[in-house]
Amino acid sequence: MAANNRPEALIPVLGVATDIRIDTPDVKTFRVVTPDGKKAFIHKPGQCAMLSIPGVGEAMFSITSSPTNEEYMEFSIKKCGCLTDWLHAMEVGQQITIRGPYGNAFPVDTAFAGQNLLFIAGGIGLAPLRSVINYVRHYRDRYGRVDIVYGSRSMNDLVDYQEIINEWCKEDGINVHLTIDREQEGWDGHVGFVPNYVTELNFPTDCIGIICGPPIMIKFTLAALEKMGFSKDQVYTTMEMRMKCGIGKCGRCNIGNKYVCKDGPVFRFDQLDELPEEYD
Amino acid sequence: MQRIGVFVCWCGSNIAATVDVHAVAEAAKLEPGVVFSTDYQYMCSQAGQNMIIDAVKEHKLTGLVICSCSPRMHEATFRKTAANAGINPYMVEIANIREQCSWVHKDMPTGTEKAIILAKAAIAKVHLNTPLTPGESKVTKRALVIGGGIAGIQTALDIADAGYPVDIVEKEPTIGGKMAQLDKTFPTLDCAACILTPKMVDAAQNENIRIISYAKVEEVGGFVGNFHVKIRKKARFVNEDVCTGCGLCTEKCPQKKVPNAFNLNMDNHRAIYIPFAQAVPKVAVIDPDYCNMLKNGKCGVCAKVCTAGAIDYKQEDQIIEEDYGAIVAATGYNPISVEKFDEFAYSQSKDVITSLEFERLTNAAGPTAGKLLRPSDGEHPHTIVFVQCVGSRCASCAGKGKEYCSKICCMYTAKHAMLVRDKYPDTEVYVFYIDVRTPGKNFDEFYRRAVEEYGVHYIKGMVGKVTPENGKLKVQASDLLADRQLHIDADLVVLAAAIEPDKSARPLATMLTASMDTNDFFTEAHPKLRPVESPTAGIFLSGACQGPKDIPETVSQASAAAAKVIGLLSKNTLKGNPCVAQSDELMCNGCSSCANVCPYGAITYVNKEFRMPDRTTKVRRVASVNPAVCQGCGACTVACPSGAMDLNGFKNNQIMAEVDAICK
Amino acid sequence: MQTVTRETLLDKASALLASGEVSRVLGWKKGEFAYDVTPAVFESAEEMEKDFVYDIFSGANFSKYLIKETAKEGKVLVFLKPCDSYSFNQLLTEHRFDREKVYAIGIPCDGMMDASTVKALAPEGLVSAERDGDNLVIHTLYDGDKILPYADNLPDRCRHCKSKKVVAYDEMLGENGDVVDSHRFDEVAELEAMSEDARFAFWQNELSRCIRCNACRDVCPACTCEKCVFDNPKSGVENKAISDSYEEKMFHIIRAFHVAGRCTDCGECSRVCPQNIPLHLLNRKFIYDIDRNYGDYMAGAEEGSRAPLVNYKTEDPEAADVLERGDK
Amino acid sequence: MQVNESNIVANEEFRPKIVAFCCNWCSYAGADLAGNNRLAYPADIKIIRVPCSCRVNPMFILRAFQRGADGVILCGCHPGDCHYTSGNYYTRRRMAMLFSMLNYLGIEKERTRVEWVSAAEGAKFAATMQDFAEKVKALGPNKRLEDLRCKQ
Amino acid sequence: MMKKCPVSALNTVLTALSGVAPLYLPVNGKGKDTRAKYTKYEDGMIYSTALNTVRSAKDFFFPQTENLVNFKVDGKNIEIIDPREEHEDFILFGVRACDYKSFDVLDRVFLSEPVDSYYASRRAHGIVFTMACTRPAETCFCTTFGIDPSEPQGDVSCYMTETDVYFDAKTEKGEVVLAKLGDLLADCEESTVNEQKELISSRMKALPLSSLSTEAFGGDKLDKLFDDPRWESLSESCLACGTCTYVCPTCQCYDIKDFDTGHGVCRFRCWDSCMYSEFTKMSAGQPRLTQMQRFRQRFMHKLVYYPANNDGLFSCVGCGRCLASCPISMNIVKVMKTLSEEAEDNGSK
Repeated sequence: MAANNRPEALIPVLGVATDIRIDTPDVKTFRVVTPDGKKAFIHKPGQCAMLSIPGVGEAMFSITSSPTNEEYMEFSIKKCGCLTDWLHAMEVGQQITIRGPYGNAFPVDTAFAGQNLLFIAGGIGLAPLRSVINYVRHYRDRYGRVDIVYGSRSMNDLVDYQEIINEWCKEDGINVHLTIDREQEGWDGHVGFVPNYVTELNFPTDCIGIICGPPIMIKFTLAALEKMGFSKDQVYTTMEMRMKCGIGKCGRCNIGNKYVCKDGPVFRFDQLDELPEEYD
Repeated sequence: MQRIGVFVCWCGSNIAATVDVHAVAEAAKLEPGVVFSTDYQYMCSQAGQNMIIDAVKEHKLTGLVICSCSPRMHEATFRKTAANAGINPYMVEIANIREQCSWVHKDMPTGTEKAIILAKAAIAKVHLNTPLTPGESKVTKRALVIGGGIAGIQTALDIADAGYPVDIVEKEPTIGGKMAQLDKTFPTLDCAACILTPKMVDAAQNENIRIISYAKVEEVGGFVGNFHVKIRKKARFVNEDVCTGCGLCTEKCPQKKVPNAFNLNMDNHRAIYIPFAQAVPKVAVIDPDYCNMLKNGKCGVCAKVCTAGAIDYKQEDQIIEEDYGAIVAATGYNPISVEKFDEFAYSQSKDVITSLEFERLTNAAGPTAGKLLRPSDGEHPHTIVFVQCVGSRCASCAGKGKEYCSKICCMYTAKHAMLVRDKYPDTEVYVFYIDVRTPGKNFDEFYRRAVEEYGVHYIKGMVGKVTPENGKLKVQASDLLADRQLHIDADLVVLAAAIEPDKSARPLATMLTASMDTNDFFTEAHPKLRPVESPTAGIFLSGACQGPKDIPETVSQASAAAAKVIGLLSKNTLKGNPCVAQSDELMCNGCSSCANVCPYGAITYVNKEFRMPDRTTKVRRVASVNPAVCQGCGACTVACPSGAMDLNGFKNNQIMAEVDAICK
Repeated sequence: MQTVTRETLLDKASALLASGEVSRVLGWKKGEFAYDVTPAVFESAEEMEKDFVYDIFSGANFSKYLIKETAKEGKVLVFLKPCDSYSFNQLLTEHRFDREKVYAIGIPCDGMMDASTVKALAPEGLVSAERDGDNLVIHTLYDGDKILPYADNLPDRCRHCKSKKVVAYDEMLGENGDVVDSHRFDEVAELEAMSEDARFAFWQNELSRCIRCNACRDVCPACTCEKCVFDNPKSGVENKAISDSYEEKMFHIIRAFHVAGRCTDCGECSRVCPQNIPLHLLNRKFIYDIDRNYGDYMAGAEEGSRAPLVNYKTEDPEAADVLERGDK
Repeated sequence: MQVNESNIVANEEFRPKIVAFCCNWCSYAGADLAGNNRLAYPADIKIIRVPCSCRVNPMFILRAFQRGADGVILCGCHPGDCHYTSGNYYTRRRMAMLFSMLNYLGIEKERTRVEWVSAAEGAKFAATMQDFAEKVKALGPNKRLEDLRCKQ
Repeated sequence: MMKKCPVSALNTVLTALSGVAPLYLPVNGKGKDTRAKYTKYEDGMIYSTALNTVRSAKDFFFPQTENLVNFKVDGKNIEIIDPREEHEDFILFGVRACDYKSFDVLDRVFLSEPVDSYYASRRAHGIVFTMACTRPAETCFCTTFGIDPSEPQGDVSCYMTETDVYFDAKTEKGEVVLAKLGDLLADCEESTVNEQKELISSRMKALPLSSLSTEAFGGDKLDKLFDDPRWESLSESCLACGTCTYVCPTCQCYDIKDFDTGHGVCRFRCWDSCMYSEFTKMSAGQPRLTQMQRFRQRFMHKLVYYPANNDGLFSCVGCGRCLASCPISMNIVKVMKTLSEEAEDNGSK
């Protein structure tokens, strides 16, 4: 007798890459649907999914498209290892496997509701925030002022640049602040590191901060926000931690009594303070 | 993920007759990463290569698999094709479906099935290929020739004429080698000295040539283009730059009982001597084993008579160190020792001699001043028996003789027989032979003249026994054609001893890391296509050290080796083989296992600072491979337990991918 | 008899610590029971006085810890039993630590007990065990005391001791011994004498118990790779757990092969195996084969010696001949 | 963890899978020569070219058995003739040790072999392969060093 | 109703049990290693009364390796093959109280949402006969975690005296099985094992580790314990092997790996150990860099993190296996004892 009637989180479903967009030299955005053209599952902003190519590996990626997109899911993936190399070499029409959604989500309907939002992202760190930003744009009336600070090494390394320029920047009530690390020809925007830019912009503390980026950037940006008067309980981040099962059982992403894949990846900084210091 | 193109060659019917090439191409299409697959009549033809180039461009191929003949045949061709198509030449893998498939399997289904598997293995490997770029190294524009016989001299002259400096290292006090000991040469019967000595003088006078005589190579380091060699020049106790070669000392020296090696010890010279009149360099040398002054400090005659003041009893061995771009081995040959052949009584009778001794006995500069006299009593011999193949073609006489044919004996024996009959028509000459081998320009004519014009008795059969008796040599032999036993009372028996490589060749080969066959002849890189190169890059072979040869062959090979050397030295830099070992410093723990097995000394250790993940630093000893020295054998990769050492082009994962594909 | 006592070692170590000659001591630390002695680093005479033990359970080989300990400031004092000293030399041969940072004290040894050996003798309720002259005395919870001859009940590695000679030390305490022949290849020879089928059955039974805890590898003083091939996803042979009987053989063959010619036969692999797999029989097979075919060689007997598998002679026997000998 | 239980036809003739590692300079050339001379040997033999026999890691051999090989043969230059002067001497020791160990674990010794084949020994190559394939075939499928997951 | 059979008839009972479902029980090893291992029962096998099996009973529900899903890859297409099959019923006989408690620890991980169907299926089909510990070992400290070896739980709890074996069905499953044994078992009063229970209790109190306390540990002790300087010396000789993890009945970390069989891909899971340096490695770095951190993680998880998430339940059952098998004899008892001591130098760091 087959036991296939029991549900099993560890068994993935098929996905097909229907569109592959080159964002930066090392980031591509993949559009994924099931073979019959539907979304693989419903998710909330900030949640993740396990993508895999059998025989190569399986890894957790943030779902970068907004839940409000009912046609497909998108993943912006930076090339940084065996699986991502394969994903980057993939062509449209290639099948992959997908399971999820995993992790908690940004409290878009609770803590964020009615609030001013300040998104701060560095490099590929925009990927998990894009889902939230587009969700917020979709339900624009449920939120207050929206500021987005986004920086990267260079102009070419800004993920989703077209969407930022063509959609976000043009939308009322959304202020996009772009910066790159070093001067570059053809760039007349701000130059400088994200934490410094945040300090320069000197945001009022009447908003919720959401930070994502490299660990060092998160560290300094948080410090900058705290200096400006933000308290830790109004700043959120989303963590990267090697996850395997995605369902809080395999023990890999365990920090203190939390499992990043289940209790995270979204944490408020005051929650992180309660955890042992084992992350950057 | 690679984009792979698979090209299946028919090789006319060579492959297509036993392998369904179309099926192979179709099967390849199903493999992951293969975006293009086709078959064609002659992949190596210009049209075939163009097809590859077009496919690379059209399908943006990143890797090529050619299913064709052996990679030993056309790997280089297809690598060039890849380069012409704009992809790295090392992104090509060959599936050998001809030599190792269509030619050895008879039926189509079997051949096709295997060809598909071989193609899949090559596809699996090419997936993991990485572009490789050969390293470059400078070329030292100087050559070293080891051995100063006719081979070495000719090679040196040719290299020097092309404008490159060249050193000849000769172990004897003079260059000239075996040819200097010969009397006449076949088949023209011109005098050996007359044609050799001018060349010796040429060598001495050529400003690009330095002759380092009485010397031997002690150490060879480095690699093609960049050899570093240590040469020990033995003390000759005579200042070479000062000695005029007047020879006065060699007449006044009181020590007269020194066996004359040049005359094969058939006479003596003094303790200070010049090997022969035309020696180059014409400089005296003191034999320290016999010189009274050197042995017990009493004498000093030579120093007194030397007007040039060239004698230097305190002279010491001198070490010469020099860099070379290429090295030529021209170590020559020696007759084997015939003492072990008891049946010929060589040790029992002075009148049993070798052919080389015979040369000296008939040479005007020899111990008998060119008169053919019996060594035992100085009488003129009336009956001479020549025995062929003493120790040659001798499969059964292991330990004594050689399996191979020494090649030159038939001709020089004909020469000897002819010369004897010419000079001393009263002498009966018998030649016992297994076969008479005379391929070569004018060789058979020469032999026929010996038989027909000079009346030499050629008897097919072997000499069974030679017994010295009452001043005669009783020769017992069989005549196979007449099927009878012969008994000849001979005055002189001449043994055509097999020739073997000089004893110095084996240790030299070790130093040069050049390979040798079981007979100690140097192995050529390819027996047909690269006959003057050793498999070790930058080492070339000249003359009999590679195999038995007569003079014309030796000279042509010598010039061929010179041409190869010139070709090498004309380059400013060399592109190395990029398939070399590479150490992953992050994984290496510096245990030295790899360095222990490296035959080229390509691995050294460095203390390197590593940044640890916790932001501290740690200094670790790690292996580092010199890609110019590494030859890519891979011994180190297996010695390394952590797998830190890997071999480009044959990486662990590549070979395992092939294994997987084959065993699937 | 242990001629060198805890007090001898304690005095020596205290003096060296006091003089500043060494800043740390690698020693055995007492546990909850008699048998659970732990290797530890002591930094003062007081700590040693309190917790240092030296008795029949002080068997752990410290040599491998020197890699870590010599990376720190100051000199470390290490006690070397004869078999430890071979590992010590082998590690030096492979440039694994700085000899200058070690003060080595050689101590004689006539066999050490270990927990699993004693537990096998008293499987239920073992309280403690000690040596009394030539006897081993075991106290149990439910079955009273057991008195057994000490020498006969030693763990295999000590019964088949290769040497009583400390081959590397700065200072020797007590009298140094000699290389001994205690028939350590007998078991290998017995296995060789069995049929192929019987050998297969034997090893299948042994190796199938392996749980791939890596204790054998992690304790092995010859296994000092920066990253083991079995942990390296790029090596192509990475494996974490045994999913198939092939993998258990592969792991143990390769593990033994990688230490072949470098293994000092210290027996730690068998000692630590929680499944009591006689792993030393794999290592010893290689040692036996090497001795018979390439001449006697003891890894670590001499610092700087060239291991047999990175060496050769032109007259070495062919693989087929070696196989014939191994399959009498 | 078996993926696919395929139906093994009981009376189908057993065809062994054999991997032959050949050094580029001697044995691979010897195999080419066998081809040039049209000397047939069983198609069960598949050759992997390595620069030198000393490139062959014991892991490759075990890997072959894992992946379904029934026999593994390693060919190199005759001792003394190694293109790299000493590679095959190391091979000889390593493989002697490895094969001895495999046999110690009960793996049939006829499944592994080291053979020295020069570039000139095309006939020897063919004869050796013929003989090895027959011996392996007589042993039947490799059961003692197989990985069931890899069996189709 | 408690049932019993004479010890001499135990094999008849076991044979009958093995007829109900495949039966696994501790049997002493043959050959050199005579220690008890769970073995599939065949006629004539002798039940080992040894206290602990070498490997714990968790293997039956959470095996060391287990196939999760298979794939076939064909060009751009992937086929997903679900390999799961419903397990058959099986009986585990002779499980000690500690090991039985470990199932509770594992259940809270694997049976919490989303339920691990592999584990759940095995668990649903396993029938557990526990055995009271008449002769507890010196390494036993189950009582520290509130386990009573005189009252083992399970589908059926058993007691063994010199003459008789007693069976007490605790669940419906247990009762059904016992009923199938029919008159092989005789009825008896529950009180007949009272003496046995008292013996066990008194012996437990006399054990060397009986005084071990969990007082210093628990979900609320994170800050105090995490930064304790004594982790450094406790962990310094740790070899970073996985022995303790793999013999532990409660350790449940696992890894998921793909194995390319040449004609498909098996995705399997296998036990992993938080003591391994590779455990938390990721492309962007390593959260637990040192062996001390990894060592601490294991014990913090058992003694602090797990209880924090599971109503104070510790993730250790005091079976003592790690005490017996650690190559360097470092273990949870030493950790607990050391950290429980009010160290004088605690404040110095």
